[in-house]
Amino acid sequence: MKKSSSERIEKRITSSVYVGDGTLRNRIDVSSRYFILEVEIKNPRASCPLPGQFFTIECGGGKEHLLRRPFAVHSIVEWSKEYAVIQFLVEEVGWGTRRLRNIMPGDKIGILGPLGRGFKFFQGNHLLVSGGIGVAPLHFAACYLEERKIDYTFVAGFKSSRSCYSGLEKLEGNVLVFTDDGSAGKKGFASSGAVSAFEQAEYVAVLACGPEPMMREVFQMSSSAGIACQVSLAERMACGVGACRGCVRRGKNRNLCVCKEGPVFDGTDVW
Amino acid sequence: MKKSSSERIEKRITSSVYVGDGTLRNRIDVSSRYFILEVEIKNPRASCPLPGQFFTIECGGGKEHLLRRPFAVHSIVEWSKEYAVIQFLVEEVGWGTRRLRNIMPGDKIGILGPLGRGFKFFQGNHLLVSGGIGVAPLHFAACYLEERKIDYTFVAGFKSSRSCYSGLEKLEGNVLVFTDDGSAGKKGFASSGAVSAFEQAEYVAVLACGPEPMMREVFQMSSSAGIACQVSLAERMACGVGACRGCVRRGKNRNLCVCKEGPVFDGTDVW
Amino acid sequence: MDLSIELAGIHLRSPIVLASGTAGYAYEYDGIIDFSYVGAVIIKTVTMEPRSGHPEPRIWEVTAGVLNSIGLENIGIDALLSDVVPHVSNLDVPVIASIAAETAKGFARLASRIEEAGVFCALELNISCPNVERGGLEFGVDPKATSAVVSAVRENTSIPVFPKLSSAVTNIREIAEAAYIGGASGLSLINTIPGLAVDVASRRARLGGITGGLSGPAIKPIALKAVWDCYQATGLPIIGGGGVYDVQDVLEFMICGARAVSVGTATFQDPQGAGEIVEALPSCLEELGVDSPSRLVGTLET
Amino acid sequence: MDLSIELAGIHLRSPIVLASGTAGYAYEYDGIIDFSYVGAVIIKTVTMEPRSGHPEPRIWEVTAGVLNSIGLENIGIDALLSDVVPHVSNLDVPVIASIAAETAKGFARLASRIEEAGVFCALELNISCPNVERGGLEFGVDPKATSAVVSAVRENTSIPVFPKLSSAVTNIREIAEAAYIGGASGLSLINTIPGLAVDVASRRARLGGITGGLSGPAIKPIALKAVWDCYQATGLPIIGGGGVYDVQDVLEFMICGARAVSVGTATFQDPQGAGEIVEALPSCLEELGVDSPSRLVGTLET
Ligand SMILES: Cc1cc2nc3c(=O)[nH]c(=O)nc-3n(C[C@H](O)[C@H](O)[C@H](O)COP(=O)(O)OP(=O)(O)OC[C@H]3O[C@@H](n4cnc5c(N)ncnc54)[C@H](O)[C@@H]3O)c2cc1C
Ligand SMILES: Cc1cc2nc3c(=O)[nH]c(=O)nc-3n(C[C@H](O)[C@H](O)[C@H](O)COP(=O)(O)OP(=O)(O)OC[C@H]3O[C@@H](n4cnc5c(N)ncnc54)[C@H](O)[C@@H]3O)c2cc1C
Ligand SMILES: Cc1cc2nc3c(=O)[nH]c(=O)nc-3n(C[C@H](O)[C@H](O)[C@H](O)COP(=O)(O)O)c2cc1C
Ligand SMILES: Cc1cc2nc3c(=O)[nH]c(=O)nc-3n(C[C@H](O)[C@H](O)[C@H](O)COP(=O)(O)O)c2cc1C
Ligand code: FES
Ligand code: FES
Repeated sequence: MKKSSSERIEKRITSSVYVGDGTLRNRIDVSSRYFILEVEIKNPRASCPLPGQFFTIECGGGKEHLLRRPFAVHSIVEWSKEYAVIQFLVEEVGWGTRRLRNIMPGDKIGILGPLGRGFKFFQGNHLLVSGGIGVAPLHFAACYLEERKIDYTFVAGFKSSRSCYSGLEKLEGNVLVFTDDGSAGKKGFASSGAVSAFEQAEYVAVLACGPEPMMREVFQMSSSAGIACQVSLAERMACGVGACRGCVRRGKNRNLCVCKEGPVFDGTDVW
Repeated sequence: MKKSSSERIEKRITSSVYVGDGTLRNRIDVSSRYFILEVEIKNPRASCPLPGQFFTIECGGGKEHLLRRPFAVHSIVEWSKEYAVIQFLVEEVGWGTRRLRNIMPGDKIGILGPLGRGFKFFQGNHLLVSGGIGVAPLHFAACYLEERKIDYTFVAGFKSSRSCYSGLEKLEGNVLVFTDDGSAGKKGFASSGAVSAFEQAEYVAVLACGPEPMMREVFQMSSSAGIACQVSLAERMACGVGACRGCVRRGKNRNLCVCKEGPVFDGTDVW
Repeated sequence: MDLSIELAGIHLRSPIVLASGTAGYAYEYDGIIDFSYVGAVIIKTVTMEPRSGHPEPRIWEVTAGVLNSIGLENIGIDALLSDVVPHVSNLDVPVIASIAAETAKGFARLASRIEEAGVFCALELNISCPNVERGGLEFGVDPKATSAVVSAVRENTSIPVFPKLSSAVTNIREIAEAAYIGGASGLSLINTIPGLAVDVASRRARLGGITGGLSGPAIKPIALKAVWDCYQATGLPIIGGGGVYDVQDVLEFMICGARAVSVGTATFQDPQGAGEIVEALPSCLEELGVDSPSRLVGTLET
Repeated sequence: MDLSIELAGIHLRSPIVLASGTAGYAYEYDGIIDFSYVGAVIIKTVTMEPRSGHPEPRIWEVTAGVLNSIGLENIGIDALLSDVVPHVSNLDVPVIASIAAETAKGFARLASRIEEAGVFCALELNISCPNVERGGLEFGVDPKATSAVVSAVRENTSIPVFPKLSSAVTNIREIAEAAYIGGASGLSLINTIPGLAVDVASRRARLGGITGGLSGPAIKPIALKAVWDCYQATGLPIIGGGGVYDVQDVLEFMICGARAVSVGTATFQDPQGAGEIVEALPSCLEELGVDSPSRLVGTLET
């Protein structure tokens, strides 16, 4: 596959990490299943998270629910050595996310991050493709590109209007929403949205996050078009820092440690 | 030991049982460690609890805390086939009682009862001796005696004024409060209070509830005085209905099933 | 949906049974548990002579579980037959007896007496109780002894026989195979797992029996593996349980090979829990696209 | 209070150690865990050749526990010595290596290489990993094989050797005694317990390795009993753990006979949890009237 010739503008590094309590500053319901958690950290002393990086959050599970839950950064409201405010976009799917939906502003939550490696960005037009809650890290990527005045097209697929994430409306780039049932945006899957996006413009990079079959399809499209595709994988995690090998999955030629080497991988490493 | 000749006025029977949800109607903090739970039951269809009987309460433990906690009835505010309100006096000692302290009026709690066999009452003067939270069932016993215009003396011992149960002040009988440190009532243990109570009057029956060494002392005093002494025992329980044999303890000559045959036993069965 | 299921020739109206020792002799829960939902009640293990069991305390709650050291306290077979059987036969629910003895012969003798009573639809052999020094676990950990006990009982009994196995063995498949060879009609598993809890302040064990048996959700993954192992090893009908708490647990056990699923410790928290599970079953089974619980049994894809 | 404790000749500044496989090679947690509290880190089990481990998913949360089927993925001894050792020796914490092999000889060879590295203060023998078909559990469930492995290692190594035992055996005392006879300096226990979880909707196991190892508070009572059994059987110094979550757990393990206590799964929830336990220890020990952690060891009154 032809490697994109564009220049890399940001190093993909693992940044230094904050571990400790955060305080819930705000919780905003954005759809029946999605909500935003706005978390405040005093003295984070960690490097500012990059799009694609994630935090693990202790949802108050005590002895019954032992594992933290990983969440990608959805946006950075503020970040300095002394004070930071981060937003996570969370989909309620089970115990931990339900618990997060019920915590109150002012409550403390254990957080650890930023973890892993995020997306690489280039000079030139980017295609962002998300399915469902995969919109979370790509929203951050879009904001990041806007700040740097880099063009992008954002194709976001959702089940229906009920799960649609309205925050996309605030983005300045080219945002195309699809729903499986056509109840909002265009009818169709994110991957079919990607097809038309490919027809309409040229890209230097494709960034995808969502269900694995969708990411694989997008990767294959990108490959045929000769464009590098980065995908953000999700695996069950225990440590989040590369210590337990719990999040490791088979890649094309080798094991991929999702929390440490990822969650963002070149599609060619995966399939 | 001489058996008390007085007439038994109430049969010691196991009453039919309510199982289901109750609603917390009110929670009243009465000291730093004690609080009253007022629970409402719709359609209890069970017989009215007798003093010494108990309920098991599901404290919302889910899979982590599997067992219900047993609590003696502290008073009956109302009891009919259609509607009942019961009060429990609870001491915060661990997870479950802390949880009960934090539930909110309107919340549902699973309750099962009345269970076990309560105190036997007679015509004539009764001596009630409680240590600490043992005051809970004896308060109910005192109310029961008052309603029937039977005389009693109530000796209640507490650690200090901080744990004293102020509800005793509303009783019309002869109530003597003792604290270990003398910070309220007289200084001394409940058992020493019992000594002077024995000196001052004659009794047809002694009822005791509290730490086991105290109950044993009171039993021995009663025995020397030739008066039958009933004690309310506490054991860890699982089923509460006599099915699991978890609450069984060694008695003088045989095993005692605290939840079913008790919690009230004749002292002679125990020691 | 018809929830009934055949278990080694017994007809159960639902696959949910109450585990031995947690529902007493059933009648204690009369008026509290609605037995009409329940497939069967397995009553508390009985021995030839009455046993007084272990000293108190006998119960200790641990994280997601309960430790018990009842020590097989029971009234003995004579009292069971004279005092309990009349009560039990009045309840509208099939009853399975559970027996323990110190010798294969002892098991066989008890089995005959149980069968003669005529009210028990099946027999569980408790060869895996961690709360007795002799008789219990000793059989259940040794394939030869397991085989010997089962075949001795088999020769004396015509009702279905379910040896109850422990997962606290090096190789449960071996024990299950031995039970099969001995003529078991099916298997029941798992019993509680030996454990210990300490009161730090007094430096004493929390239980009068020092060690006890662990039950409850804590042991569920271990129990599921045991059921799957034994199902694969023998194909025998299995009464599976250990930590069952809700209808999802029941489905997991059936998928691993259980034809009936026992609820034990969870009954302490909610005596009506077994009934609620049965009520929830039909819609769960429908969602899975099966029209009978039996279609789930042993369908784990690997 | 001085929290230090001697463990088979090693000096630990506190009795709290991080369990193998949950703290990687320690340096992954550099900057997250304050190692100055920790008595030692036991690093992830290493084998002669690199291993790629089991297919995903490898982690599944269960009630009060975690199931894992990592399958002993590791980088192999060569990479450990060349790539990891330089990192590890920069950390201010004693490091214990953990090895696994398929033969006694293989264990012995690995042990020599570990010792030659010169940076490891002790050696754990993982003869009880439930996540490998060969080599692991097979040794740890058989007294003879346990003895053979330990003595083969013993002959090739002078640093203290701790065979790590499984509780998933019929008789752990027998295994502990065999380890003792083989020349073990101490024992480490318990490893995870084999278990299974099912995704009902897909009827598949939750783990790529189908079965996995159960860890976390769910197994604590089982682990405490194992420690007490092995302490009574051998008197060997024990690294005890399984479900340790807070300082009370640590005290329970020490009372049952553990000289050091390992924290594993709890680190996932709170990487700084081990440090908080160490901070809480002095006042807890004072309350119990002891002036050193060693005074608690094995003081269970029965
Ligand atoms: C790197 C990374 C970044 C993520 N970012 C976000 C994010 O920004 N917003 C967001 O809402 N979620 C995100 N997730 C997913 C999120 O971690 C899970 O939804 C969450 O852990 C579920 O916790 P729970 O207790 O609510 O669900 P559980 O009760 O644990 O599970 C509920 C159901 O969800 C499934 N599930 C849970 N976690 C995962 C997973 N990691 N992969 C696949 N299926 C899973 C389970 O199989 C189960 O069926 C991310 C995951 C990873 C690995
Ligand atoms: C028949 C009966 C009636 C009772 N009536 C009352 C009552 O009216 N009001 C009240 O406050 N309490 C009463 N109790 C005691 C009450 O049940 C316990 O305090 C309660 O179960 C503690 O639950 P927890 O989760 O808060 O404590 P846990 O966390 O379970 O235990 C905290 C500490 O309390 C001790 N403890 C807990 N339960 C008991 C017990 N049953 N016996 C001895 N020690 C125990 C434990 O050993 C532990 O050290 C009664 C007990 C029985 C058996
Ligand atoms: C208090 C108690 C008493 C028990 N008594 C017996 C018994 O007498 N015979 C027996 O075979 N199993 C006995 N068991 C084990 C249960 O039948 C069951 O196998 C075990 O508790 C696991 O299931 P659970 O987790 O659903 O409770 C007992 C369990 C408990 C908790
Ligand atoms: C993800 C994970 C990986 C593990 N890897 C190893 C290992 O490589 N070698 C080993 O001896 N034990 C391993 N263990 C077992 C732990 O060291 C420990 O014995 C077990 O988890 C019980 O302790 P805990 O409940 O505190 O976690 C692992 C445990 C977990 C959870
Ligand atoms: S979650 Fe532990 S290595 Fe990735
Ligand atoms: S608590 Fe079960 S018999 Fe008393």
